[in-house]
Amino acid sequence: MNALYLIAIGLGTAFLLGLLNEQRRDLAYTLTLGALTMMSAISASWLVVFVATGAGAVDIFTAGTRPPFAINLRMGLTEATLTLLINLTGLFAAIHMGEVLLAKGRRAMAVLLIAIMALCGIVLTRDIFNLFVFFELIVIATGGLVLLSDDEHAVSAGFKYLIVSQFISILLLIGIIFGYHATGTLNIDGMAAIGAGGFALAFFLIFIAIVAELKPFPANGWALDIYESAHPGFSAVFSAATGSAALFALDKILAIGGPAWYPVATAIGIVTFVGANLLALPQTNDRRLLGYSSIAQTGLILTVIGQQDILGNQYLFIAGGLLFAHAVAKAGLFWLSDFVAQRELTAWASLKERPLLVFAFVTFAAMLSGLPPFPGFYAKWELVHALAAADRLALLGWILFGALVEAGYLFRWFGYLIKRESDEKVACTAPQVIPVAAAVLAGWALGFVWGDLSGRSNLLLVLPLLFALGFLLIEWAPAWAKNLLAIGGLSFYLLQTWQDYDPLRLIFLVIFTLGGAIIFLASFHAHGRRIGFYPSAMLMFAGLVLLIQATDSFGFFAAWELLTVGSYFLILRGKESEPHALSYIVFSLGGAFLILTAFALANAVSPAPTFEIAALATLAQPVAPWVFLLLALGFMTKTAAIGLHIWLPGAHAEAETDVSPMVSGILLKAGLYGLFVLLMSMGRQSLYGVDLVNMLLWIGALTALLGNLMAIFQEDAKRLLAYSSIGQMGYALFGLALMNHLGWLMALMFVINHYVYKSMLFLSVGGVAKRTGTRAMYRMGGLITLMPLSFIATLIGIIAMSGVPPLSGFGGRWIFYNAIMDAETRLPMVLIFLSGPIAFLYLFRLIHTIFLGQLKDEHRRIKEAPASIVLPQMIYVAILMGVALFPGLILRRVDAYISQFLPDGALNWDGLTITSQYGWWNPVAIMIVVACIFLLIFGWLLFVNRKAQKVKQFNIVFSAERPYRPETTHFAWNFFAPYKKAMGFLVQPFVTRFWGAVTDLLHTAGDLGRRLYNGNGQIYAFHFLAFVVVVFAFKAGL
Amino acid sequence: MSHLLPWLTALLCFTMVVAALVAIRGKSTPIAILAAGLVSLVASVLFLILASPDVAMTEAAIGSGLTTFLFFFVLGRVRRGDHG
Amino acid sequence: MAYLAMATGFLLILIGFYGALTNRNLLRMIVAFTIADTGVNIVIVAIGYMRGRTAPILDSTVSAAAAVQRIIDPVPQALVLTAIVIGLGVTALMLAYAYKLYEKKRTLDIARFTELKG
Amino acid sequence: MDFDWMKIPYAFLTVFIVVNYGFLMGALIQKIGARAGRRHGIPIWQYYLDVIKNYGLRSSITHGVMFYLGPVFRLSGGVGLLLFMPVIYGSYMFSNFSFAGDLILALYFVFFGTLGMALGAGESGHPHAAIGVTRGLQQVSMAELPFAMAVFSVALQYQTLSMTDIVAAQQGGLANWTLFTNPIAVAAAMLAFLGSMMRPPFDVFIAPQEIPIGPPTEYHSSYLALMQTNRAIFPVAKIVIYMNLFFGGAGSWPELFVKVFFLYLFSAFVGVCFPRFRVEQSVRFFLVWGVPLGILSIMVV
Amino acid sequence: MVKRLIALALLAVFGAVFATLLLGYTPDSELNLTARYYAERTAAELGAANIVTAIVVTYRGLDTLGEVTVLFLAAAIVGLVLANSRPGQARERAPVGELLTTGTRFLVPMILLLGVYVFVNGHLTPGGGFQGGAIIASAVLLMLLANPLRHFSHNLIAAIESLAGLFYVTLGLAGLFLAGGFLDNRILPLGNLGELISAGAIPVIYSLIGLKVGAEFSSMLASLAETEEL
Repeated sequence: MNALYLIAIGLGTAFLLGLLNEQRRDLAYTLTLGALTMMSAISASWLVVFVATGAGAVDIFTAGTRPPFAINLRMGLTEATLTLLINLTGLFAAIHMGEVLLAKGRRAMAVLLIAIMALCGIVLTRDIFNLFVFFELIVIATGGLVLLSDDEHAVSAGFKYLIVSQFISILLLIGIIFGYHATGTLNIDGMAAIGAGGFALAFFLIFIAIVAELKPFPANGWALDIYESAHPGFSAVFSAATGSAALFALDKILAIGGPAWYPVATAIGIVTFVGANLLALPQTNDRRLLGYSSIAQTGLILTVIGQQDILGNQYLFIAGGLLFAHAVAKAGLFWLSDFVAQRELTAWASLKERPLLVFAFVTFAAMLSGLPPFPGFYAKWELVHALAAADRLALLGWILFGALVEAGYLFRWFGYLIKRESDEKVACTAPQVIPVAAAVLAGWALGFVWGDLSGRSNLLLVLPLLFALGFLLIEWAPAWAKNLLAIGGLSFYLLQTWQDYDPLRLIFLVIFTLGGAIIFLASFHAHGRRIGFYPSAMLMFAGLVLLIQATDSFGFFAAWELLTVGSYFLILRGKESEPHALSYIVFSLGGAFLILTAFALANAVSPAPTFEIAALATLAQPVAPWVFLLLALGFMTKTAAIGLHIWLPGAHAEAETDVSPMVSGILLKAGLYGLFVLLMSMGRQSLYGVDLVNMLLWIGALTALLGNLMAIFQEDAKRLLAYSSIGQMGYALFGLALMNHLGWLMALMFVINHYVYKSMLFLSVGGVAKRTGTRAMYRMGGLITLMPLSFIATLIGIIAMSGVPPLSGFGGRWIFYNAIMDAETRLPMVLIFLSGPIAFLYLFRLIHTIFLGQLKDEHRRIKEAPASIVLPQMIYVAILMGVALFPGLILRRVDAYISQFLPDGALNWDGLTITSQYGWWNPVAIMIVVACIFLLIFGWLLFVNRKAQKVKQFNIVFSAERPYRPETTHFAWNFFAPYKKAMGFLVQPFVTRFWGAVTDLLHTAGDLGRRLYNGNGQIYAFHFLAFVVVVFAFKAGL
Repeated sequence: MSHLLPWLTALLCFTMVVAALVAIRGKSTPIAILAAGLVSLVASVLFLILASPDVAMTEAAIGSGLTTFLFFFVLGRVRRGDHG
Repeated sequence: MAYLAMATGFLLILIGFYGALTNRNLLRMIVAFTIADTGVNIVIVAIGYMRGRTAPILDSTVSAAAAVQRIIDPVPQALVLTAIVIGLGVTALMLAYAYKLYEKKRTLDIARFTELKG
Repeated sequence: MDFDWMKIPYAFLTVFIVVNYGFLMGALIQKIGARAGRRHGIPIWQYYLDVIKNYGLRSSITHGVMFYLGPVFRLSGGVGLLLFMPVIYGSYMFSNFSFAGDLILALYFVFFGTLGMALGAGESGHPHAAIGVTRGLQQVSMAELPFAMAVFSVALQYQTLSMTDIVAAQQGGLANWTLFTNPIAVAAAMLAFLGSMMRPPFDVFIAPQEIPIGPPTEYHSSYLALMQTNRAIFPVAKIVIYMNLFFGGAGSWPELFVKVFFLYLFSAFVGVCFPRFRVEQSVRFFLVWGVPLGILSIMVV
Repeated sequence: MVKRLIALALLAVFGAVFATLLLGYTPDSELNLTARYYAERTAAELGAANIVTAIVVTYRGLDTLGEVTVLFLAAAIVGLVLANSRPGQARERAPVGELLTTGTRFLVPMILLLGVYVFVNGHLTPGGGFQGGAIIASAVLLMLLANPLRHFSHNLIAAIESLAGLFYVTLGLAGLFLAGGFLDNRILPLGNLGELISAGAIPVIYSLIGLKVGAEFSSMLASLAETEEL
């Protein structure tokens, strides 16, 4: 079909509508939909042809005359794709707006048709004046479509838009005519052949006019008003279709200007991206926020357009990926906003009753944030790599910063959706649902296509991910069935793949899979369907196993993002977890961006299509230390090293009973795994004379100390454990950074031990919290008799954790001491020495205030935690005992494996005694000796004191009184008050304040920026003119 | 005749500028509208001088004619509150 | 002559812009835009003007063969035709909007329509 | 070194000697303290009487399993600590079970009894028990720090974690003692020593003569007897660590008795001279004085 | 006042830009490539005497189609905007003068005729569809002035407008099949240069444009006229 039919059908149908009787609205509507469908079909057929045959672009002449003497159009792959996007957006917008279109009659439908037609025209035309005409059509059509809204402010928004459009079109016209005068043609290709050198000023006017159609920050107040007040069905068009068409127009125009103008486009783009995202932060109106986000995304794509000189043949892949991700997601979100009655972001909570709509939101938010497996992810990957390769690091930094801010507000919004309360009922009608569903489908399909085009592994073909996504399809099943499937899947994966890995990876793999399976046992306690839990959890596990599987940087990063997202959803399920989940995802994504940058930098110096992780070892100065630093920082956000830790306590504490052990016992290990890989491949690096590994050593030690110190002041049992995790991760980091054989062994031992006892403790405490209905330890007490099994688990856990012989924790300490004997830096040890006894404090607090002391009246009737929660704890007790007695079972192989990297200082595993060059340790002997002594004395006591009977609770000597209130008699609150007096200065929330200040700063910046937009259309005109002047000055100064 | 054209042009241009200033800065809206119409009308004469009869016709019919009427239609509707 | 016309055109554009930026009355803003539009049209036509040539219409005085030497550039004129019509369309639209805005608030002051902001 | 059945009777013998020595020395020190305060003091066999009396008392109460096990943990900790160390240098007979682990084992096993005791006392439900435990833990966490650093320093100095090897390195005269080869470490360790001996000024958590606070609050009869037994063994065992690390160890029992006595006396002596610290005061004290010394000792070794 | 100063400052920059453009402008002494092509070939290729018309209707026909659409849109939207503002019942208005009424009766047919003449001769003489359409609209305007209460049939206007538009598009498409491309005027014989029936489809198209533009202007005017006085 000739591409001209796109225009002819659109126009013809619009004219035809005028012939119909005003009363025949159904017919008119049917015609409209038919026309849009046909237009979509035409675009689709072209797309199919181009994809199938790989044919080049086709020129379409009008008036039977060749260009430049007549207007010509061009239909190529890009044009076909874009027009398809535009037409489909139009079609679904028409479906979405069905009601209002029918109400307003044929005129409204004609306007919509013409708008879509004109957008296609913008994409197709190769004539610059023709472009102007189509743009004017868009302006006027927009002015009309804005009015379809029932928001009474839409009129003023439309007027503001018209005011600025007038300025724009005048500048454009002047530019065009002087361009014509200089080149003697109006044909874009003809102008491009001559180049803009001779009419730079005129080209500037053309350029700036087209740029203005992209609503660049800060000259975009009018656009925001439209987004806010227009009908969401149209806003989708305005965002997705108009934005795409205008971007393509700019791309065409830049062919005239040539590379000299790329920096200008880049500068405008990046300022827009960052600025609009910052301003979006303080928004509370959903549609306005979407508007800001649209503008930001457009800015990002504009940046990409400005960077086309370095993107090579990846240009379309990147720009397209970003564009489609943005267009589909934004259209989807706008359509979705129609389900929500109020315009506050928090009102979206009403959607949470509808899992499918939540899924749609998740899809869109993930697309916008550039998360896998959506096109934006692949595009972001390639873009960052290209920028790093071209050494445009500042730009790279700003892009990632903006993306982080964007992810921040999107996920904050998602938090509102899931966590806030709403009384509104969501009514779904077919016209509302169809477009959203289409956008969701399109999003996933695009993800598949982009994965396919990426030349890397298509994430949507990766089995673990598919398995996780498969849980979406069986959400209707009862929780226990899904749980069985999850356990089966994890175990099966382990069985299938365990031979493929070296001992180190195998340990991590076992923890990720088998460890996960054990924790899933606890999930049997949940009833109902537990919607959302299994896809999230399995997404995280998919990410984890893919992380182990990954051999190249892409696979690694993709896995990293998957596990981050999965765990975010998991964490968000907690009752009060909204802010914590948010800070988790923001920190995690920030860390992920650092990792991405590091990989990009690494790939830049050793160019290869895929960058093997192992090739990190081959990096040399001056890049290597930077890569090391970025990767280390990225991984340390996951292990919650001090300074980057503030997300962890809330996230782990507020999570559900069986989620806490997953995110603490398992997820943290992903960061450690990364650090292992990093140190194994890169070794020592120094930057400006600072030994980075040494820095890690200090950070590890500080983390251990401060994590533990903060843990002792917690009143909340799960928070205590969470802070303890921070400290423990500090230990492990410290061990790794020792960079000697035993240090690594110790870190690995921590990996195992921490998984076991932290999972166990979280389950135990979770079970208690479930029964008592509180996590505040001072409100518990005396539960030992009621929950003996939980008590035993906790007891074993804290003995193991504190490192007291004979349990497995001691092995870790022993290796630690042997390891530091070899270390070159001694000062950080001091911190570690201090943190050891401090751990003792909080562990005692944990067990004492929960299980010992005075039982509260309201707890007298509670029962042991559910069997499903206790069972894994008992498994852990068994594991701990096993590891305590025979650490060699696991460690021996790892010891040998580590010797490949650090041959000195391996342990000797002869017999039952483990020998290092400094000392020795015989776990079995210790166990036997201790047991014998203990039993002997115990027997003696039983003998002399055999008739002891248990007395009642208050049968104690208490200042010659018998206390009668357990609350006053249970010493638990502010347990370590003196310590706070003495050491409290160390736990001032400096870090929290720092990040709080950063956030405040961003918000303040956003708020100040918002004041620019005072709502006065005339002021917006000032903005635009000032913007032109600034860009002019920028270009002149370039 | 032809040597008069530049002077005529200058006169027309001057008229347009003055009329435009009146349209912009004048107190009364109706006079502003009329002044704008005048600018348009003079412009169409200028177009004739610049050998563009098609444009001249269009400008006269549309720019100065229809547009001015449209303005007056609306002005007539909103006159009472016009204090801005 | 063309210079003079063009300068006038530019001046009209600037005057129009100034008016649009400083008049708070909606109608006066629209008036200012029409002046700027007229200015643009003059600039475009002036660009195409060539001294000593005639309008691009073939008739008894200008034969098809001599046209190349006799007529001025027709393209800008064609463009101006389009621009004028588009200008009218936009003006009409803005007027309708102004009416609608007035209907809502009984004022034409642009500074009063600032509910949407931030 | 490895296990050997003969070690079992030897272990009993070691325990027997240390228990008796502990009782006598404790009473002696007590008496010295009393005399210094112009009081008559207790008879030298007083502790025997106390223990026998308490073992003889029949109690019929318990607060629960952990309560019951607390003293058992406590005494196991003391005995275990003693037996995991080579008590007499060069003696196979009194090296006991030190084949099971090195210095690190001893250091960490110190906490075994403490932990069990704390848990047992906790189950009694007596708030003062918990208060005592927390005070003790808080103080000891900081007090142990200089000691840990001193140990590290000594281990670095001798490049071993074996206590026997450390003692061996100190043989051959007074000048070879760590006390003189690494005085800073010893100074740091001795500060820690004061803090961990439950004597004034660092005894706020035990405070026996005031209203009964501290872990033993609820314990009585045979429970208390077990703990009293431990009071005889544990300080000696602990001092043995110090002696081995810093004071040349002991080649024979008399040498051990003398060295332990003087070390114990040292703590008692300091205790008599200073008033008691509150917990946060002692924490600060160790932070300000002990820790820098410890750091210094690590840095200069 | 500050606002004015800022406006002046901003416009000073624009003034500088414009001045640079103006000073950099040198009139062509010869027609450029495109214009030369039109001057040389229009008569032969399209058979239109008015080159501007040939460009407007054929060479840049797509622009013109867009332009007509702009008006169509504007008319539709003005209708939409004002749709809710139409009064429910007829308004009381002071009667207009006898002179105007009579004049109208006399003038309207002549104006209409003039309009038709202008667009039918668009390919020969200055003027064409737009000018003609505007003239037709002025007849409507006159009628409105004479009788403000007159109610125009929106359906009629819309029908004219739509039919003209449809035919326009159809003719354009016919170019695809019968001639060289979309909007090619050579679907009809070119005839002799300078005759009324010549230049292929140009007169037809320009007439359609004229009708359409006239209808659109009328529609706008009518919509505005039907609003209520506030």
